[in-house]
Amino acid sequence: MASFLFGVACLVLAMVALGLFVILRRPAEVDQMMAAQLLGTGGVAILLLLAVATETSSITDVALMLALLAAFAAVAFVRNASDSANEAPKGMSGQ
Amino acid sequence: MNAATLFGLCGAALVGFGLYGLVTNPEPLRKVLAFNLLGSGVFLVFGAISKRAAAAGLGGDPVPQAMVITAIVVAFAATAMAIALVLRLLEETGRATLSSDGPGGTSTDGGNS
Amino acid sequence: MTISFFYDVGLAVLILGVGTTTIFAHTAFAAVIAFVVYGLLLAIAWVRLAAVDVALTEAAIGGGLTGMLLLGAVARLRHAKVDDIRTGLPVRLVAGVLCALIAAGLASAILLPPAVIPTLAPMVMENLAQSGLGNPVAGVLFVYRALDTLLEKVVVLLALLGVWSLAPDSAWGGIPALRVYARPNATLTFLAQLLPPLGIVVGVYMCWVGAKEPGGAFQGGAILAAMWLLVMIAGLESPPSIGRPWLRLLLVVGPALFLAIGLAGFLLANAFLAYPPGYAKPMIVAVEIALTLSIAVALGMLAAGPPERVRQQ
Amino acid sequence: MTPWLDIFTVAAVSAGALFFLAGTVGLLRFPDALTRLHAVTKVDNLGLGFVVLGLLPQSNGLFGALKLVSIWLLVQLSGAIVTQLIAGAVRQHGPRG
Repeated sequence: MASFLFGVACLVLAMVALGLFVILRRPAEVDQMMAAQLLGTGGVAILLLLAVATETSSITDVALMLALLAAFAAVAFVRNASDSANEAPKGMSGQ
Repeated sequence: MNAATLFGLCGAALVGFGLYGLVTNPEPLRKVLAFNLLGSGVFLVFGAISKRAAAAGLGGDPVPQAMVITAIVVAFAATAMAIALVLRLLEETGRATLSSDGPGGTSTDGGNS
Repeated sequence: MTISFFYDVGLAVLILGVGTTTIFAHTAFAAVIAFVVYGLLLAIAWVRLAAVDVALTEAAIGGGLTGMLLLGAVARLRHAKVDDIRTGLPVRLVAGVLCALIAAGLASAILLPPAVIPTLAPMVMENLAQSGLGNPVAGVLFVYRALDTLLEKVVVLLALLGVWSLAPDSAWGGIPALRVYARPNATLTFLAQLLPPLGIVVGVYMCWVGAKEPGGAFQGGAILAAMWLLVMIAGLESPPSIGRPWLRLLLVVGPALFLAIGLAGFLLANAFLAYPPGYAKPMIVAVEIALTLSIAVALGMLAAGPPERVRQQ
Repeated sequence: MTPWLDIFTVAAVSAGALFFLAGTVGLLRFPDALTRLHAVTKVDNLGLGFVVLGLLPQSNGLFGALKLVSIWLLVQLSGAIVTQLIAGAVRQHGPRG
């Protein structure tokens, strides 16, 4: 069971990596804001899988922390983008 | 090759990249970022050393881990200080750059502690 | 075994990739986003190094608060004039070679471990029972290296003083220049009403569980700071002016209590920062609670920046 | 009893992984920011839900199971709200933002 869960964690990690690769390369800031969101779900799934696979229940706490702070980071991203848009309409880089 | 060695090597590479960014990037904000990258590389090396020294039923040596926790908090405080300095520089001079003597003089590095 | 190795390799490559993005990204905004992602990924990596306490700290500070701080700076620097100086190719080449040498030196230290690997883990475990704590990292932080922890709190306070003192004279005693949403946003208000109660529960849980399992004052304090910042960003509560007595009291209560207990150690246990036998755990828990409050306020004010405006009564 | 629970775990966790795969495909292939946002948040949340469902029989005790479910609920809630925020930013700056 542990190695199966590790395998799924590998797969989810690969998906997160692929998603991050695409997101961080896109020029539009809106796309980049999704990065925290992606880790908020994917990262939490990886950590939960690891917590059960390695039988370390405290890893669940890290997942909880990640879930909270990914939302916080996403708010910071959006604040930044909306700020710059209000100050200077040309602040966003187009695609 | 186990996890400790792997992440230790990763940390060593990050130290190299961080140092490179710190030296070559002219923007102060990017220097602060690079310095943070350098720091976290060092933390990862500490993590590898801690994991390598696992004993007494623990997954790793708790002493380096406690030192890294302290270091992360101190690094945050130093980063906040550096950012405040950069913003003050911008307020005073209207520019966000460190070189005062034109092109070429990028070796000065302030703002990082 | 092999599958976990694949996982580790994938994670290490991903961290390196995102880490280099922070250095080589074209815009500062992209670099900062990559840095936040990098912080969250490092938290996942620390779990693999059997350092759950560090993972919690890194997630809270590396991913949350540092990102907040840097994004605020990016927004202000966005319209700043940046001299278009580029470092010349020869300098970059030399820097690259030297940095590669340093990295190689560190790598060789990792690849060639000493014959007898030094470890303090058995000593920590032998003496942990006396302190009544169950978490060895908390034991190191509050018993064996308590002086480090105390001084670190002082460093955080000094950094806050440094940040505050960068304010122009006219703004002294004003309220921090935290960037808030320019216009009221119903969605954000909802999030700022919903998330902080949950976050406060998690923060208190982190602080409480720290004596027994991974967690503690740093992690709890960082979560509380993040929630406070969220409320301030959403405009539900304006940042306090730095002259407020309650603010200053909260800032020093943790270090002051820690110092007081440390000095009491002279009388009760014949050494600075020593705990009288049998009372170690309640004392440490009391210090942790006070420290959680102080850390939360200090980290939040550090992220909020130097005071700027004077109005607000 | 145990083999059935294990089979359930394998099935649900695999389904979750499949949804993560679908979410990433959507992120790669969808034409504009709003649809990509939709792919990242909705599908990945469903994937996480299946992973949590699959891990429930393996978690230690009722408290562990409750914690797993509450983490999922937290991600679900904050994800939904943050998505609205990002979508608002997209609308403010036009779809190509």
